[in-house]
Amino acid sequence: MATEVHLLTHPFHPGQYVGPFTTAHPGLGGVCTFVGEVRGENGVEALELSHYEPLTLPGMKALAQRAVARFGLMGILVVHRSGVMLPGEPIVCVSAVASHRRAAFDAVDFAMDHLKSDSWFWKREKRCGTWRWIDPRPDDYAARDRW
Amino acid sequence: MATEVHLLTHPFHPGQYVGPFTTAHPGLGGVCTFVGEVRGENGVEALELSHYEPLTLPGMKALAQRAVARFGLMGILVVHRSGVMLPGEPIVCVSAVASHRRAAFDAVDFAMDHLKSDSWFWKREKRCGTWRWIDPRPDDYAARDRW
Amino acid sequence: MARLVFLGRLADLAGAGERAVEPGPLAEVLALLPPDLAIALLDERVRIALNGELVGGPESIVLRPGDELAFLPPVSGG
Amino acid sequence: MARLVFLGRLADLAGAGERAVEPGPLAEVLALLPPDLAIALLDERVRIALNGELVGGPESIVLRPGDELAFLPPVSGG
Repeated sequence: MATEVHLLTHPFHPGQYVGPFTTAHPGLGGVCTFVGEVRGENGVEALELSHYEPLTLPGMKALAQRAVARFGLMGILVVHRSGVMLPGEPIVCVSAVASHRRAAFDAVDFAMDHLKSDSWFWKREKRCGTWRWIDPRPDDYAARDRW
Repeated sequence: MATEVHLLTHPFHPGQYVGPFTTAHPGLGGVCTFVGEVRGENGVEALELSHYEPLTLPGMKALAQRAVARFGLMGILVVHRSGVMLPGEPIVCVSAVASHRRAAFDAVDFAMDHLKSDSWFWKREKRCGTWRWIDPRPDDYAARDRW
Repeated sequence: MARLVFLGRLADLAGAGERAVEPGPLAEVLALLPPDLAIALLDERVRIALNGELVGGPESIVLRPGDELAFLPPVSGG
Repeated sequence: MARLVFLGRLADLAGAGERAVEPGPLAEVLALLPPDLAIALLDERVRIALNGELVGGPESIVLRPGDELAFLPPVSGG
């Protein structure tokens, strides 16, 4: 299986996905994995991600396939949370397997940049009991435009 | 603990090190992990890494500390095998935890480049029952000199 | 009936994540909404998806029974 | 006695990973080794570590009893 995409509404352990994903690709040279977690800094009590199902999943699958084609991957795994998350909970896990390190590294970097700028996720943070929407940051677009 | 370095002579599962390492750093923003495995391509039956203990471990610890300082990491994990390995076995696992993705990514990339070019590991491959030493590749030095 | 779906802060403004509306030309549908909501929905940075497919602009849309029209404000950085 | 340690393919050439030698100036120690091994050990790409510390060159080394002198050829790429 070249691409594996999961949208989850419950907490997950990255290793439970990365382990079997890696095992499913014998002969690989390298695996690069990035896991992003909810930061608890600045008094953030919770983070909520909402999304529009009819766009999110097809968009993530298309991004995964683009990464495989562009970097010649053996496979890519994308796991993304939605719903309410607490500090320390993983939000996103991207893992790429390839024959060589550079391809695996660049693919994860590429996928993370595009997930952040192109994905249909809306975020809000809870601080002091109050929810507040998070606006786009210009540097997300700059990161995407590197590619 | 900011740096964690292990030199192993037996097979290991990266998740058994990355999981507890990640858990030990609450408040992190991102974890980047690279795992390199023995490739079975071109008829390679086994790979042997030998090293000179009095230099290897201090060298890897110093590299880990340089990476923490240079990229402002919360921590870095380096696990490296020596001895005889079969295709599919992990050789190296580097994992960096940081507040932000870019630092975690760059630190793993940096550590991998320097592990490959600066570490005191000698490799030989077994093909068709015959062991053959592997010479340095010029592009390893080029990769290190990026930094 | 057709459905309007509001994402992100548009859901706060609309008071709900979605709203059932009478089918018809979008201009007529929006005219029946609270003016501040209609104005927010027509912001040029708000993308529109009709039955799960992104479409260009709101000008030519005519809602038919069963249609789902989603309003997607700029997504959050992170 | 002192010890010479041979890494990588130098171990193949030496026929063993290490060798016990009489202490003394390194030039005298090497003179007692097989000439092809001595020449390989003095290759300018071979680094030298005395008791676990890298040292500059072989010229001034005098082995004392208990010393360990390691010869480190270029390490392998990946």
